[in-house]
Amino acid sequence: MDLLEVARGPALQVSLAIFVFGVTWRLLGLLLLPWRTDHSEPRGTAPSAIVAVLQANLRKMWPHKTFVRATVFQFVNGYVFHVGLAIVVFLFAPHILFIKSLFGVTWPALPSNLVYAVGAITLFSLIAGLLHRLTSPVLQLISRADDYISWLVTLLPVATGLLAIIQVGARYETLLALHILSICLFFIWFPFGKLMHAFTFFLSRGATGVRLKHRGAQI
Amino acid sequence: MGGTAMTTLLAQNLNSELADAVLREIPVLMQRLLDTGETGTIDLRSLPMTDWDRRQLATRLGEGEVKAFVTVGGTSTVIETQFAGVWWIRHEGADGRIAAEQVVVARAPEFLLAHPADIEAAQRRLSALLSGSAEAQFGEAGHG
Amino acid sequence: MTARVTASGAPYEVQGEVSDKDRLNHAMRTFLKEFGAQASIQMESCVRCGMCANACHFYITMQDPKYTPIYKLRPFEQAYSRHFGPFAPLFRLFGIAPSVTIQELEEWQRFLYDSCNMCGRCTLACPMGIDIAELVKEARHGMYAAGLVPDRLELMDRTTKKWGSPATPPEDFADIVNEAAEKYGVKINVDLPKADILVTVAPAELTEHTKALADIAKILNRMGVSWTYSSGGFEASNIGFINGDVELQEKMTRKIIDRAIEIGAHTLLLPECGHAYGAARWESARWYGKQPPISILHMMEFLAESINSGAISVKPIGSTASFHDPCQVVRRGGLKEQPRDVLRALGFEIKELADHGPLAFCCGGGGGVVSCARADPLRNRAFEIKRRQVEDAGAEHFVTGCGQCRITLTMGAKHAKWDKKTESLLELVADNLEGE
Amino acid sequence: MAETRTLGEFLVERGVSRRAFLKYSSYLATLMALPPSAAEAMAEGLAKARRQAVIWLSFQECTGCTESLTRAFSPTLEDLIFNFISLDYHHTLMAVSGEAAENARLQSMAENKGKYIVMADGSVPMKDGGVYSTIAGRTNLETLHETAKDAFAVISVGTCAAFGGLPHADPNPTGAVAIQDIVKDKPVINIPGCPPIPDVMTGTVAHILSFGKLPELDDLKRPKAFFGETIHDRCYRRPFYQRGLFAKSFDDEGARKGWCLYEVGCKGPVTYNACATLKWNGGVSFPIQSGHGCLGCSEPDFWDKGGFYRPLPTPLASVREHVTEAAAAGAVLGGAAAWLARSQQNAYKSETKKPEEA
Repeated sequence: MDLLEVARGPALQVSLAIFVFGVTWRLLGLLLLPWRTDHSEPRGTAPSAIVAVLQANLRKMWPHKTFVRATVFQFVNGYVFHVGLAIVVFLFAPHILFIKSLFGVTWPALPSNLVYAVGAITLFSLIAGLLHRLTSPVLQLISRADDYISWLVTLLPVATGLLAIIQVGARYETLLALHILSICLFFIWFPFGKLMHAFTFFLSRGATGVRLKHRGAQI
Repeated sequence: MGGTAMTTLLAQNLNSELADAVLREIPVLMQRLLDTGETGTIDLRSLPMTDWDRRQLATRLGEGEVKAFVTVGGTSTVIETQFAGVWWIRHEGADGRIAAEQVVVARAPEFLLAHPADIEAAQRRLSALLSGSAEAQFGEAGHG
Repeated sequence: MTARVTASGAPYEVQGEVSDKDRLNHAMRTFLKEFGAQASIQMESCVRCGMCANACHFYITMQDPKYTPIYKLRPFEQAYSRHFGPFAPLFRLFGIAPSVTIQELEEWQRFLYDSCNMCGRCTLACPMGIDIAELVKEARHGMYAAGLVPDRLELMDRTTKKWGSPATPPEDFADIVNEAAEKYGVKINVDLPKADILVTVAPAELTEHTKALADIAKILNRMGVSWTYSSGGFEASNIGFINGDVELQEKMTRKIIDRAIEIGAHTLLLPECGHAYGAARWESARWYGKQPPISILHMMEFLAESINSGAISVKPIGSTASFHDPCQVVRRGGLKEQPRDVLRALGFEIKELADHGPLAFCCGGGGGVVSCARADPLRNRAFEIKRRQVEDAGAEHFVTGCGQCRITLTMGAKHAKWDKKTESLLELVADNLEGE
Repeated sequence: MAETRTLGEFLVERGVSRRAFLKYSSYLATLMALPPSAAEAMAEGLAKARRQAVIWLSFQECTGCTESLTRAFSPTLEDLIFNFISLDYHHTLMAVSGEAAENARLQSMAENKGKYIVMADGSVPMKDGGVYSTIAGRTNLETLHETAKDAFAVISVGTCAAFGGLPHADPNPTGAVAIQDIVKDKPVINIPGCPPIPDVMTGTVAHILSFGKLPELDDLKRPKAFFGETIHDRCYRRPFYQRGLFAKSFDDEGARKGWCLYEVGCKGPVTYNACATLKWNGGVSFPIQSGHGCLGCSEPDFWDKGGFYRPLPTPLASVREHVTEAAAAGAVLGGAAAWLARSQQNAYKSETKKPEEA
């Protein structure tokens, strides 16, 4: 069994199982905790909880104007690599095939050359994010090992994917294997670190949204 | 015509701009030939040229004074282009398939020159002919 | 009560004669006791982007990363991960989140009390929507249980436990009120057995701002409604809410609400006080398991309703005014338009501060910081932002609707030798009632 | 039979001129992407070389490789190679000759000791003493050991010889192994493919003849000149891949338009071979041009790589069943974690209430 077979076979199998296992564990471990209900009478203008959750999630897509100047880098760079990752992950033909093989659903892909360019931008954006983390006193203070591990397991698939495309450093099948293995690493780390925010952000924003909207306040 | 063949045709009719690149290389080789006497060869089949590219190149180079056919394991055509010292050589197998195609920059292509070993053998044969034992010699060679 | 200094030189104060181990135990258990799904999800959602730092007036003025809001939660994040989160067993097994030490809690006293007003501006900056202010409140529950709050706050806590108010024992309340009635020539109802509206007060109104006692009386009298003060339930401020003393918080809330129900009131009127609104309006239902059968109104809300409904009318002053939004009432209470309605009724042209409404900067004194003398230098620095914004807005009047804010802003102005007066919305209305 | 004449002398006697060498060398240089100037040196080298003794051994195979090679035997340029070599033994072609053929092999081995080349097709069964394939009563293993002992080099022709191929495929009932797993003390060149491209076989032999040494090999011992690039790299449909235009099935619009076959399982991106440039059947076409994805036949274990129609980026194993189990396990632990947290909270609540009540 060569490296690519290991990657496409047992490595994916095991890492996806760990991913699902960990995500279910963590999510259920949170969702099954007692939910604190606010019994106070809502402000007359308060929307329903569902609407509040959606409003909060929508509102949090964009910072308040007053915060823009000080956090413009985090905000813009955050958008660049999130959107970049989304494009690369969900609109690259081989990735769509991967998703189709898992879920049976499929959709049109973007031209590969365009995805390559987006991948390169994403890579630079991630590197810029790390440099910012390493140079900002605030981030130096609050960063945990998780932040660097999560960064690395996000960067590696992008970097190895790009290397596989330009075929630098090793033969294509080796790079492809490394690419898949790096994704396995991502899957394995995902449930245990902050990457989990991909699932919790909605609930976290929603919880505050419900609290503040209930009071007729803004989020 | 099937879709696949059509696509192939389409792909073969693309202009990859390699004809231009090859054309620009030729004067450099000519200058080297003048300066050092060194011959130069461009292997057209190992470049990812399309048929269109090759046609384009052939048209631009044109045909000059010399045109030679060599029959050895199929036909080979040697043409001097309208530019002196620039030769177009096309080697075909016995089945007519193109085996190799080159642009050679030389006073005369090596391929046209008789090799000393062949001359030597020929001289032996001719001498044998003159000495009267020619028939056996020719008979043997006939197998080749 | 002992004032001490941590190894890094941070001052902290300790209450009670309990071993460090017990302190730690109490802190962790009390902190986690009421943790629910929402708080847990938010504890797990931080991506360490650092955007909250730039929302905090303490970080902005000090530029010290230690004032980053999420950093103020660090030992409690660690405690959560190790003792409560879904992966707590893993964290313990692999020693990923080491046990929080008492030294860390001591160190963090200044971050959780001196440099956080629980104003919630960071909550609005957080892209993950983490309600950091609420989590700091949860953390204070642990700190209080550990006996690790600033002495001044603990003193107020003990006084309140004894008197039911940090300002005065209940037996003196009627006297104070009656003195104010006399001084300002207003009829004041106190301890009526039945009334529609129970009016409550803030501690400062029983000491330096006694005019407020008369001001609301004047308005209510003019409206001709049935109202009363009550010695059995007058204190609207809630030091338990601020300190993290949950028991006291519940006790204080029940005291005024039960009293209101007892006298058959349909409305509990809260004074110009920020956290009183949070504690009574939004958190009282927690203790009753349902909304208490009365409506609970903040003074700003009451004034706006009274003016908008025509129950009272005011004379236009015809000047310009800026409004300082008290965070517990506006950002975290939802009453943005009410004070502005009142100001407009008073004929003011409103000149908004650069950051106003839900995004206004905190006065810097909320959450007990104004009572904690140790934090004065920090608070005075944070005041610089407010002063700059007020000056930039360039209005004649600077008004607010929270006694605590008013005190903080007045103290800040005094320290900065700035002659801008912070006015009370209630006082402006009372002084300009039509038909005086 | 030991040859004392050079190829130049040998062919001149047969009336083949040096121009033929030059022409053939030009052809090889094009095939192997050698610099054009190498053609003349190659021609000189060939002319000076001795006729090469070749012993062709066939083991567990289907004769497809031999077929492929003999298909090149049309009266074209490539047949020159058969003037360059002396095929002293070919098991399949000589099958009827019996004992005489075996003697020819032994004679050639003795006369060309240390100089002959062994070309082998088919894999060697190892299980049960190698009884699954025998010739003249001897196992393939014995024959290979004996023949390879004094060889100059061994060329494994076809994927079976190079990597075990079909006989080696799961469950490998005969315990088949590749030539390189047995021959450890001689240079081995692998020319995989099912079958290999004839020009690659002849080109490799000609390279050895003209330069007197083995061509440069990759890590799987394949001549880099032919196996240096993937099918995908040289595929005329590559532009469609770049533009994201894929056939989704073999009879859809994309397939008709000749779009990239990646999504219907083409293994071109991970397959190193020269099909896309040299093509098959006298340069007529190659699988992708004929509308089918590359099977990856020149790669080890191509038969066991999850199916010819399974697209490359998809997982090889079924992940879904394990996912269900993993989700169930996660749900149990998540539930347990929440239960633990809740009961902890209840314990805290009763503990902290005690002193007050007492």
